Amino acid sequence: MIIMETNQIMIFSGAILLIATFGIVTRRGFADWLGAYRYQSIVLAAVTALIAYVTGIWEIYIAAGLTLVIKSIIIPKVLLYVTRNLEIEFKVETNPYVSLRASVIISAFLVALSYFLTQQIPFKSDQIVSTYLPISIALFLIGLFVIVNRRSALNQVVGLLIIENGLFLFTLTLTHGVSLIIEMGIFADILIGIIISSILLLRISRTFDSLDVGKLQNLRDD
Amino acid sequence: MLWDPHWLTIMISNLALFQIPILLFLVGALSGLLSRNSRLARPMTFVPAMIGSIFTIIFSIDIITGTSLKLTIPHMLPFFNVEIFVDGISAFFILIIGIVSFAVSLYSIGYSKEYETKKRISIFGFLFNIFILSMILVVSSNNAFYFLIFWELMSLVSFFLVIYDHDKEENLKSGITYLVMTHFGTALIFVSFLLGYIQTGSFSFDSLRESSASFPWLVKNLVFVFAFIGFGVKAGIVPLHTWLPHAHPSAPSNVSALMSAVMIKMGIYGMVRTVFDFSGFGASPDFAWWGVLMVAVGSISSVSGVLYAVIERDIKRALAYSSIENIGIILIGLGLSVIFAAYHLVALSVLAFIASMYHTINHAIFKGLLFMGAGSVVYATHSKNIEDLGGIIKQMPWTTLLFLIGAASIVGLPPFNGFVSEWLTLQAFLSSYQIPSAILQISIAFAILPFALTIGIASATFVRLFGITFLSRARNRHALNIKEVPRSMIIGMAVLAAACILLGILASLGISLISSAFHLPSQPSSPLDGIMLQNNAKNAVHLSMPFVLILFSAMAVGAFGFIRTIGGKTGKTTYGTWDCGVGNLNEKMEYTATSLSQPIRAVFKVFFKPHNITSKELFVSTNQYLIKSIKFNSITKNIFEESLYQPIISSTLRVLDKIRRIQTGKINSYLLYIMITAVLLLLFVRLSH
Amino acid sequence: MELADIFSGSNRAILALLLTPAMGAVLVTVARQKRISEIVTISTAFLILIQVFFIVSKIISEKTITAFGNTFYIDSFGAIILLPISIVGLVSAMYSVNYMGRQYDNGMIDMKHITRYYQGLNVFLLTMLIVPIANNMGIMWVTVEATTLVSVLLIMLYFKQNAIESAWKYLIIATVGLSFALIGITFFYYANINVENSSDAMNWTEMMHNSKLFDPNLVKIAFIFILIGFGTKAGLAPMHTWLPDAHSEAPTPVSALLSGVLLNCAFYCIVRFHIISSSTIGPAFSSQLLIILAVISVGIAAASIYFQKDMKRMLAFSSVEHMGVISLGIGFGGLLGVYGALLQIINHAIVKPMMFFASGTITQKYETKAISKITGLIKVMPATGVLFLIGGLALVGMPPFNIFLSEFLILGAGLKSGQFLATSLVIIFLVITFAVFLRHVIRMVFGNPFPEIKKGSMGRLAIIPVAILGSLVFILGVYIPEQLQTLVHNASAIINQGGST
Amino acid sequence: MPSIAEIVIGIVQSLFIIAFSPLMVGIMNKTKARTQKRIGSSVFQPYYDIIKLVRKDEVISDQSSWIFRSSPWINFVAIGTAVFFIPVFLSYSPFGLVGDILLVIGLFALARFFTMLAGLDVSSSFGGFGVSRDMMMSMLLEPALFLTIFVVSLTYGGSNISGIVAASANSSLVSHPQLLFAMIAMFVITLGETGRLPFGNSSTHLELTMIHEAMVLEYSGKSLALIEWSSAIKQLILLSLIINIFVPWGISSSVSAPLLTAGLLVFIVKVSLLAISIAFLESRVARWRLFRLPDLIAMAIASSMIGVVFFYL
Repeated sequence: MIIMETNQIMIFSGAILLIATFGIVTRRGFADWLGAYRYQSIVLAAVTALIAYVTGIWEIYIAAGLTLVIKSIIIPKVLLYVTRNLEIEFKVETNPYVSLRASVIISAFLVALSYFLTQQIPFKSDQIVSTYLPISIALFLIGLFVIVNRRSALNQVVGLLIIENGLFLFTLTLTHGVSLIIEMGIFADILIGIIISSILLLRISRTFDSLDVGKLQNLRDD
Repeated sequence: MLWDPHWLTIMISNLALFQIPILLFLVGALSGLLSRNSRLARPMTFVPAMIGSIFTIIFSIDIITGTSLKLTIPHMLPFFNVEIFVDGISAFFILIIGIVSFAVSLYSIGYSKEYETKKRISIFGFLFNIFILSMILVVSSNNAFYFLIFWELMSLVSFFLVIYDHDKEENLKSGITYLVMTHFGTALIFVSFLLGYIQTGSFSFDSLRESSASFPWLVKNLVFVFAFIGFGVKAGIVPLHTWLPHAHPSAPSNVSALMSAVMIKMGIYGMVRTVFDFSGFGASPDFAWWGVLMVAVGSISSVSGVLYAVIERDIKRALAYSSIENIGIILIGLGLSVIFAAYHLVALSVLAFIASMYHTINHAIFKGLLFMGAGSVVYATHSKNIEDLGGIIKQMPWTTLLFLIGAASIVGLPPFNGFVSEWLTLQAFLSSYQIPSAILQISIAFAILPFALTIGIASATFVRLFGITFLSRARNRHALNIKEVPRSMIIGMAVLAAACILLGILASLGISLISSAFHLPSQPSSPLDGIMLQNNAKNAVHLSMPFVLILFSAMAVGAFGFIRTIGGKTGKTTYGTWDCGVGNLNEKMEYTATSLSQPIRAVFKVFFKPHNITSKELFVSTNQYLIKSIKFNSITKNIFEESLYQPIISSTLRVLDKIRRIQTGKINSYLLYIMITAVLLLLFVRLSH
Repeated sequence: MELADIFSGSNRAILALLLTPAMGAVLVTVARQKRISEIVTISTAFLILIQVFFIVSKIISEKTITAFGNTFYIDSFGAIILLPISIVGLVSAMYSVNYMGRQYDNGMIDMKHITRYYQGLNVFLLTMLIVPIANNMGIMWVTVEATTLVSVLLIMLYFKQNAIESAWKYLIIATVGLSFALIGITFFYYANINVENSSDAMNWTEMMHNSKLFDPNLVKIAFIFILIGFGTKAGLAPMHTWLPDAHSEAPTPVSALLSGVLLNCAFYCIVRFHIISSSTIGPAFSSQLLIILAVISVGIAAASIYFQKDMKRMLAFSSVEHMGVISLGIGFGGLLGVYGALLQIINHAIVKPMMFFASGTITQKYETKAISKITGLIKVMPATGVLFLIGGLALVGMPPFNIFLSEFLILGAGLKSGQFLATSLVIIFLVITFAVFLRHVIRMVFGNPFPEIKKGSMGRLAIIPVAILGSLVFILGVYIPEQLQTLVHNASAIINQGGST
Repeated sequence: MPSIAEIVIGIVQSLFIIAFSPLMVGIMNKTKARTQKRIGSSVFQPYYDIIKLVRKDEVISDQSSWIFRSSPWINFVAIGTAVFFIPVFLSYSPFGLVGDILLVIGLFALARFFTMLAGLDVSSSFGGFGVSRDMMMSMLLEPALFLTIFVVSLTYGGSNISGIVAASANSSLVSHPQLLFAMIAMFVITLGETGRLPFGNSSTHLELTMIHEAMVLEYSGKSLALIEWSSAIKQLILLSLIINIFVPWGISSSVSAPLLTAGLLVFIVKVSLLAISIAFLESRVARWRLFRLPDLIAMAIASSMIGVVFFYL
């Protein structure tokens, strides 16, 4: 009986996670999507805690805590800090390749795709996997799509972040956090990656005085 | 045989005989490289090369008359052992290499003097020695892998020699063309060997020899086709010849001599190996088409080669084109031999084979001689354009005489060697009626037309080349006040000229050499004998040059005596050439090389597509008839480059241009590629599930 | 584990190997002086080389080494990756002295950069050293990701527009790609714990042990993710797009490391999982994928080289081509193919840095990377010119240089395994590459230099590293020592244990 | 090995050709003169010319070299040597053991090679255009001749003239239709090789009509005599080849006085008839334009090609 409920909860939480992701996809301005991301991270932390509760592996609580701390507090702080003295127009996604409205639809397609792709994977009737695996893949694909779609370098970072959340959920789902050291390593890598990319952002904005990756086309072969 | 070198092998085993020349060439290379001092450099590089060549000749003759040499050095590299196997076939080609390289290295002592001032002679000597060495190793290696290594080494070194004057842009261009085309050829050879490897599971030629007979029909044909095209590139068959007329003139003349005389024969070597040694050429009519292909390609090569040669103004390029022609003749012989063998006409096959090999060694000799002669002309006049030359005979009598001998031989005049090989080839043609297949008979009968045409045009070519270059009077300052080339160069040429006459008069010497090298069923006879072909029941054909010479001298004596007796002694007065009473003929009024070949251009306008540009300069524009000066320019097209190579190259480049544009510089598109690839692959797996 | 057995046998060796570059980085940071950092880096690289040689000889004798439980695991295959890392590491450390020294003297960079550069170099070496010896796939992934970050930092050394642009592209694309790889790894892990839930299910040895029982579909999907992921890092088309930018904009010694070593490390990861997947579902699947990507890579490289205007970009694209050839060899499989691929890994790791060093010297001499502006090298700087020519000839697979052998083996394997279409396509592409690549090289080496270029070489330190590699290029072309042969042989046995096509 | 008698006969018949050849030229000139309603010079005029010429001093161009001086001799010797392989009134020549018809062609080529060089050696435009025209002609005539020979030797087996003539002596044209085509070709070739109309007119020195003469324009005295004579010999060789290959009847097949004399007489009659007919033809046709001549030769080539096909049918 209780299992039933947890199932529903899990599916429900997954849905919320997806909605949060759509929220990020639709956000145009930097502050907006950062907020959305913070919201998504909190949901993710909750999901992590849920998984910890279901599997009863205590390390995962640590992971959840870390997620909460790093993703919903540190990373937004870092980003805000490094981009504090960027002009505002750099921070807004002016014209993505696909309009944000259409991109929501595409994201929906991607969710469907991920469900379609993950069907052949044997779940061994593992409720967690069967619930969160497609969602994590979907997060991953959506994040990828966001990077592809956006023109502003700053707004490509958000794609990275979504991908990273997807990865986190994915590894958590499949490994049940057994290899926590590695999770830590992944965290560290992502964190450094974000920092480096934001340093790069500064460099770009200084040398190209724009964050439009369309400007980054000196190195090409035609 | 007349000369029997076994007295030598009593002292030295043939392995040592093989190692000595290699060591000598290496010594020559290194000492050349180390000798900073230019005056010493020339002897230090070329003298070892000469001695090495002598030993090479001895070695090859020893192999031909004795037993073949085989040795293996394992474990240098994984999978491949260094396998050396020198049998008669290799020895025959090694002999060619030895003879020519001896003459050329002798010649080079004098010739390379002019490079002392401008260039690093030491590098040249190094490359020169390595070049000869690589050719020797190519023919003696018995393993596909090492064969290709030496083959590519040969190409590489010759490439460096071609671009030795890399200050000139066109030399670089021709060098690159050469390197690329020869590499293309190598790729095909590689594929052909690999096909063999797939069948046998070993890269050693032995396995090909043993088991190639059991290959499937298709594989045999593929092996042949790939090898034929691949080696054909090096041999310069039309239409894969385009590198040759550019590369050979660009190289220094002594190198062009080596390349044209010896290196392109490596292609012939490869074909002989592939067709007659392995690839399981079963003597059955389903392989007759190999021969037909060879004859067809040979005919095309010979005719188009000689047609380009006859209108060419650059003396070295004309010689290069004539190399293409002669390769064609050699191929015709080989092809006939294959056809005859396919129908079990052993005797005829042997005849055609002998003819072709005879022409191979002949061409090596006289083309080496001619290129050295051209080199001497360039050495003296610093001009390759025959329109600038003329009257050289007066200042350079020796070069002229030797070049004339070369020309007479290549045209195929009795009593020089060219005549013998062409005579043999024609005899093979004349015997073609014994093939039991009407369609083949007729097609071969039609193939004699291009062959005969080739012989005809060849004589025109060399009349023009020799006459314009050496005779009458100097056409401009290039040919004025020049002097005869150094003695070493003349001796170098004289060696080959002597060989021309020797092989022309003592024909059966050459024939018995060939037949003992290739173990052919024909009894070696005393070199003074004539050739006797009992190629059909009715009557035998004879050719005995010594007797012809006797008749010659008899006629000469008789005629002279007769004329003197009735005519008595009469005086000679020298006077100006008849000028129709106008007076002061000058070099401007001489017939030029271009106008000399004008009728030929007109007759073969289909091939040359000539068009003339005449630009007049008038005194007054209103009056067309008062012409101050008139400029005439006759241009011929190269149909192969224009209608075959240009389209291929341009279309390839267009495709490449399309492909490389994916590097747009947009990070978004880059990520899109990744995404698409991932999704496609995943869908593929999912749907295949 | 006990403190005692940390310092026991193999653990000590591994620990020493990893501590050397770490100490180097620390010392450089402490010293903050040009001369000292140079000496420190060279000596660390040298020590690494020696230790690697010890380890490799140990591997040759006893096949495998494990350390710290099963966290570290070296077999012949890993050893083959280790060798180039150590060699190229040392040589580029030596080359850096001259190259960065000149940049410093020209005032392009200041002391801060120098320190940062040498720190980066040491850490870079450290991360790359961990990749082929890590048994735990998670650690492997983390270190690969770390290499990306370090190399991005090294590329960002200058404030030049192009450097920043390429760094950005490199960072984003590589990170995205590696996240694919992580998914793949996790899938494999999942497949493993589905079979048997053990604590070190993340270890390659464990996976290999259970691989027969894995779920085929899972393995297929997993391998695709792995291929895309590490393929991006290894520069397989069409994920190669970051490579020409990053490799051409990095400081030359770093370009050498990126092209010569880092690509191998990434490809090493692919092969590890190729082994597992072929033991699960047979090699056909992964081989086909490898071959497809390989053919695309070689073709795109051939196309891009012809129109190339920038010397270093040209070299980068030739790296794409060679990675293609390597994966072709693995894809064709069989003793010949794998053997050839492994030799190709070593050979490419020797030739490409050589070319990059030479091109760096040339760039500093001519003050341009534009191919059209560089002519007559042989007259301006004979030694470098000749070495550059040798490298170019080796790169296009001209005997008697080393790459000829490996490409010969690979193509042979191709025909033997019946992949006629792929082989013939690749042969065509290789001939095209030969033509277009050599055309550029020959035009650069020969001909007449522009009058404003004054003759004279760039000092001994610029030539020695190139000469060392050049001699290796020639030697390995004509003679391969017995030990190396056995090593490569064992490695190919390991790769083929999944069975071959 | 041939008997002494045969060898003697062989030498005799070759000397006969050499001696008899100027008379042929005389006969032809006489015929032409007659057809043109002229008395014309005596048939022995060529002999007088030769004797006169050999007595005269020579004038040699100061531009010329030893090539120019030696060329007439080489010419004469080469063609004179070729004579030895031609059966005249004995159906085989003992010198068939030395060479065959290909050697004859080779010797002709040798002669022509040096004539051309001599033409170029004196730096006059006459020599130049003479050579360039002769180049074109010979370049085409040589293959034509080869093909004709090919047909003949296919028919009679082998390229040994003695064998051919012997074989043809006891067979007839009718049984070998391909020989008709060969004969047409051979006839055209003969006209071309001897520079007869419509190819060239040996009796003028207009620069438009000259081909052969232009090359030898500079010659005088002994050299000129040799050149005239050797061209006469060449002409007779070709004529006797036509006769002995295609209409060999009457030729003696063995060494016996009556047969030989009969053979000799028949030969003289046949060859004179042929010469006269050629002369008649020459007075009928006009000279063709230079660039139409290749068509004529092509016709010859084509007809021998048809001959080949006929042989195999």
